[in-house]
Amino acid sequence: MSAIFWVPAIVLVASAVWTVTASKPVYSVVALLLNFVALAVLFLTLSAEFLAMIQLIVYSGAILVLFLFVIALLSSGVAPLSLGPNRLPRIVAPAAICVAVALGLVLAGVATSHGIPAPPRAAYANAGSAGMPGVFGSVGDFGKALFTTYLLPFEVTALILMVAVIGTIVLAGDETPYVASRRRAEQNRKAMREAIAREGD
Amino acid sequence: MPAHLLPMPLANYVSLSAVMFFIGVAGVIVRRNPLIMLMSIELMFNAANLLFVAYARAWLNNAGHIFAFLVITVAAAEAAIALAIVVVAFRSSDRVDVDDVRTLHG
Amino acid sequence: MILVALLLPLAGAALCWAFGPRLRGAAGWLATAAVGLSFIAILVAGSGREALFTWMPGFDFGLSLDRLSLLWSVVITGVGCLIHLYSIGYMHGDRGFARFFAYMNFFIFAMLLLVLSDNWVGLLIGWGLVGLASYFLIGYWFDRPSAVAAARKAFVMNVVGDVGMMFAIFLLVANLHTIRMSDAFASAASLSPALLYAICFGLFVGAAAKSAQVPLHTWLPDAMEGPTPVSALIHAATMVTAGVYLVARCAPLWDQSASAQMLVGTIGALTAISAAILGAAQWDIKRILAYSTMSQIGYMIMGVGVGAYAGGIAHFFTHAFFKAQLFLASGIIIHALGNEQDVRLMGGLRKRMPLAFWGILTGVLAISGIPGFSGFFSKDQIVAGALAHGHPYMYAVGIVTAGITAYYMFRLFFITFLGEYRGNVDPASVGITRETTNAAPHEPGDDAHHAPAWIMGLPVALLIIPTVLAGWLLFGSDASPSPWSRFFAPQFAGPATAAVPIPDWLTTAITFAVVLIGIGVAALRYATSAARADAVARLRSESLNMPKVLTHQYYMDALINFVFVRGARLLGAVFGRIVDPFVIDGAVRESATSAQSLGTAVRALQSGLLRAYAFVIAIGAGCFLVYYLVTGLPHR
Amino acid sequence: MIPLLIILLPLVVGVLLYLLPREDVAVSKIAGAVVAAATVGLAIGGRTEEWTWHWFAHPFVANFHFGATFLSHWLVVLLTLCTFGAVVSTKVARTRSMIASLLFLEGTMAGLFLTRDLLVFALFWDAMLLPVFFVLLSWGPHPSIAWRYFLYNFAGGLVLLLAVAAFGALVGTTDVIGNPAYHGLTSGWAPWILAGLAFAFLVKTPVWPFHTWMPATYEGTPSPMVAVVSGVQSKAGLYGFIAISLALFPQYFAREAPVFAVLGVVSLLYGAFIALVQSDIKLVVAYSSLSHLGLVLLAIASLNHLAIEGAVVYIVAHGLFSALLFIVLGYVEEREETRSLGKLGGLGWKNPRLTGAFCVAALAALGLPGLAGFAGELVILIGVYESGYVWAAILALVAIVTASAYFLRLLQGATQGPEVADLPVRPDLTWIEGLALAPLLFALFYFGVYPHALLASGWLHP
Repeated sequence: MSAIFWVPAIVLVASAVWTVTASKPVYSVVALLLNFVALAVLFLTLSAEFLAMIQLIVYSGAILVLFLFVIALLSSGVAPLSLGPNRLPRIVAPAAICVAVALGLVLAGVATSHGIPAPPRAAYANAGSAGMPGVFGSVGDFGKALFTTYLLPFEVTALILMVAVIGTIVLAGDETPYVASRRRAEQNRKAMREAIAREGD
Repeated sequence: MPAHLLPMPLANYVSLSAVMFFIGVAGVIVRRNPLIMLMSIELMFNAANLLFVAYARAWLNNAGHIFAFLVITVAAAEAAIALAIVVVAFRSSDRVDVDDVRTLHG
Repeated sequence: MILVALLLPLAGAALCWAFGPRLRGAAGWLATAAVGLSFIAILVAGSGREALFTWMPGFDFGLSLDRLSLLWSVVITGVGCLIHLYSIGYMHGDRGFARFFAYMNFFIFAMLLLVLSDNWVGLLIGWGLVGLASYFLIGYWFDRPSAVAAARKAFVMNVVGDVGMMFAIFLLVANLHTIRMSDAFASAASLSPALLYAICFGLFVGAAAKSAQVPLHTWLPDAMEGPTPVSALIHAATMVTAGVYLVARCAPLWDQSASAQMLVGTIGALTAISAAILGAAQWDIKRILAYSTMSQIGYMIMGVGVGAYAGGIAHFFTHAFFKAQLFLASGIIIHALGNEQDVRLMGGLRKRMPLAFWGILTGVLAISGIPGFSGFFSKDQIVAGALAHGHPYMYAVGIVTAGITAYYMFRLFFITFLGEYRGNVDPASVGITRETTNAAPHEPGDDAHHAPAWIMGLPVALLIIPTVLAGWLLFGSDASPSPWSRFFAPQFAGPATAAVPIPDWLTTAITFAVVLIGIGVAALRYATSAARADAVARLRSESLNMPKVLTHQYYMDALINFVFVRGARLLGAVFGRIVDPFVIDGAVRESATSAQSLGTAVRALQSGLLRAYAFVIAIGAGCFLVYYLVTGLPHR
Repeated sequence: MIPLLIILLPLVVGVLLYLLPREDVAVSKIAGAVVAAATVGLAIGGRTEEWTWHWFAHPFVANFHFGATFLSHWLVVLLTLCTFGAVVSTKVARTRSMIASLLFLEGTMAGLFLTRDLLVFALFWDAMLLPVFFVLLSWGPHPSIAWRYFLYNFAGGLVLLLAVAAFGALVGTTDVIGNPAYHGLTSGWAPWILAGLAFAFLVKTPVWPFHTWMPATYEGTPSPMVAVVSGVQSKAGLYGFIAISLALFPQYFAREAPVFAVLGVVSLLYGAFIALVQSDIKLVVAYSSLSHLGLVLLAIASLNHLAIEGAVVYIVAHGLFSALLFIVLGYVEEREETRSLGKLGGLGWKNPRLTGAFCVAALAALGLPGLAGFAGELVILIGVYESGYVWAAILALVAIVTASAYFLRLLQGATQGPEVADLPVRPDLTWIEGLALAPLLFALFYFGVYPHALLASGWLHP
């Protein structure tokens, strides 16, 4: 029974380490994919099947593909660790130490604390076996909450996505509106200068 | 299995999330490739999501699920914007190194 | 009716001020009529009390006319009316004719407000407005720097007095919760002696400033910069006696505080003698009269201070006549001589100006205390009163001062009217150095002489009557009290006086003997035929040998100037030029620079390196983590 | 509705003025004067009107709640009177912009005085700085003066905003000015909130040692504007002290009152002595303002009923005579082309009517009995004495003597003495110039003879 936790957990940590240490971004992407899958499995064991699906679809299907595109686009992500002297050599060691200490602190805190709050007494009304409609974590349950109680955050998220789309277009578009207008203005000025020069003759 | 019981004690999930989170932190600080830094950030997001979902299960309250969902959405938006910035910043350079970008220097 | 009497001069002032240019000569008659009508209204009203309105919450205004204020109002409006009439002639053709009468009428209004108010605040308002009117009139020829300076000095000195009164009023109102004077007097006994002394002290600061008592006296001689009728009205007959009025009005307060009486009596005596000595050292006719005014007011203050109220105010009454008389008569001389005020350049005027001669002669006889003339009776009462109330030193000072007064007044008289006319000798030959004279470049224009002579002559002639006769009101004995003391008996119910060691007739005799000595000395120095023949040389040597301490008025002016005026200006300069720009602004600038350097320091943190920022964020997050681990999670 | 009208009318007309042609000086002046006169009427007539619009309820309640209280009624009357005088007396280059700025200032300050809500108060506090700032930028001798004015006062405004936000968070509503339902704040934060409010108020008034922005501002601002700034804007701080600090934090303010009393007395003397040696006529009045407003602060800090009544009278009186003085000084400067006391003189023969107005203003300022300044001064000092600050009352008397000295120096230096010969004689007060002064002069006399009119109508908080 514990394997259902430990196997994904080990995969999770290992793939995370690989992601961070991979020499090429492409390897990182692969490692991250592994990480996401392991996480989805963990979500399933926690009876969050809808989220598990989302995790796979959005993260693995969309975000990682986006990463791949960018890697391909820049085509310079091939030699990440051979880039010359690190400009922050002094940061790395202390950072590692700090991170390790912080992690240790958290783990120690978790280990020694008896205070991880127990489940509240008012348990979920329709708790049942996973996968059943209307039960905790099911799509229906999730959807009902999302579109009633949490409607406003949901709408705001939609707005954020919208902003992201526009922002991406503005930032990365080859011919952004801003650039275009500037170019047109420049052309106009140039034409006017030439016209004036001609009249001067 | 009673619905309110977790497969494992909650402490395991918290520890797992912490480990993953700090791996992400280390990645952001140590790596110089912006793409890998971004992926490290995704790792941190996921660590947070894991906690949300674990606690949602422990307390049988699906607010955690909702927030995990929102995190995923925001992460998607963030990735899109961040990648756009990376593309703009490094489009014309032959190497990808965040330390090359210092326009924020005061 | 009291209100009508009060407002008539104000209306006159407003009319003269607003329509001055159009009224021209009529302004003078209008103003005179306003004061005259006011005089009649006062007499018609006789006595009474009128409530006016609520000035502030708990501050109810009203007017009251009792015997004391009746006396003052009658003198103010009566003498005021005559002086207005005189001014029509004196100021004829002046550039600001209507303005002058506006100021004069305004003064009458303020003075009436002062004496008619039944409460402290009304009194204070009148007190301040009187000072303002005096300021306007002293500075009437305001293109003359000396007049401007004198006016400012008078005003500021008077504000010192106002402030003293305000202090007394705080004490009274804060402790008795009423501004009605009669209420305050009724409950005066409930005040502690120290408080009472403080109140009397504050009031007396006001009185001393207004009445030119030492050490707040320096403005009065300078105030002679104003036109002569102003000197007659304000700086002799009425305003300067406001201090006497105040002390007499507050008799119930003074009666309770022997130390306050001692203070007032001493200051009065000191002023009487010191001003008399200075009066003997002056050459400017108006300044001689100014010092004599100070000295005579010193008498009055001494009288009311020691508790001889009826005597003190009697001297006010007689003094108002003979001093107005003296000023107006001297005004005739000044006017006729083209604004010459230095007696060394006069002489032999008896034939040329008989009216002035007779006017000044009666005035001099009255002020010197020659029996039968008005000053004799009132001065005698004060001197005897000082002894009766147990102050032998003041008694002695009173007698000595009477002698000095006789000396310098007859000196004035002899130099001016006897001998040869010296108006055409070289000023230097009589010892005049130009700084001591202030020949006015700006007295009324040449056409001044077109005014009919009777306008200026009539008031002088009329004033001769009370100057000679007014004193007989005081004639009486223990058996049959004088009309004066019968009239004021209900006003001043002071404590009974002690037995007098020296009988009254002896006091009179001693005083008269001293007066005769004074006249004798003056006659020896200025009136003998040898002195008359040798007048120019004698005046010259006297001018040159005059003690410096007297020509500089005991250096009081210099002292006040050095300590207060210079001190305040120095303080202002230090604050304005050093503290403000360097200390306070310096602190502000310092904080601005330190903020800047802090910014420079923080700037180094902005490396622009993304990962450094991330690291800093991580450290921050770590700090929170540690904090929560240490303190535990917040519990709801 | 009337309070809203008093606020909006000047603002709207101010904007509309910009639609006029730039050269159309007369129309903008007439429009400004009509608006100002209309607001005078509205202010006097609309005493009891209130108007509320609920703004937000979370995290605390804040309302656009306008309506005059006892003190603010008189302040608005004063404001509208001064604005009227200022508009009519305006004679500068770019008249249209100046009049628009004056109207903006009137509108924002009317908002400040009329609002019953602390948050709105704080917003108007910052808004009223802007017209003066822009006037200083465009007419002042140097932009640094404008920045100095703005930074000092805006720093005060920010602290005020913080304090108000904290107040709102603690109390749950900021709609508390003149609200009888509000019963005081008891919290450990109260002294800090009070300190924040006091900082803003002290800077604005100004009070020593926060006054160093003031002389340059008063000197550099054109006369019409400085008349309103000195006459009314400086009262914003004192109004705050009375209507907010004193009324909303009675026990905390009482605890800190001695500090304010000391600051008041220091300002009183400090301003008086500096005014004694200034040679610029506007600076004399500027420092006298420091001195006089110190007296009002002292009155407020004495916590004495009588003194605060006196303070109300004196606030109005000071507004009247300082506006009058600055307008008159503007006329004098325009005629004599200098502000230096050393070069002025002899105005009395050339311009008797102007001199008369100058005289009344200066005499009122030095506390002449019978004019409005005296009533406030006397009652304040009686109250201060009654409350036990005997030393303060005595020092205030010293300042009164000094005031008479420096105001006479000002008055005599400008109007008396020998005439300055090398200038052509300029015409005396024209009727338009007189019209600007007349309401102020009338009020000065009226409230001087009958100050009870100011108090007869009731009282804000005991």
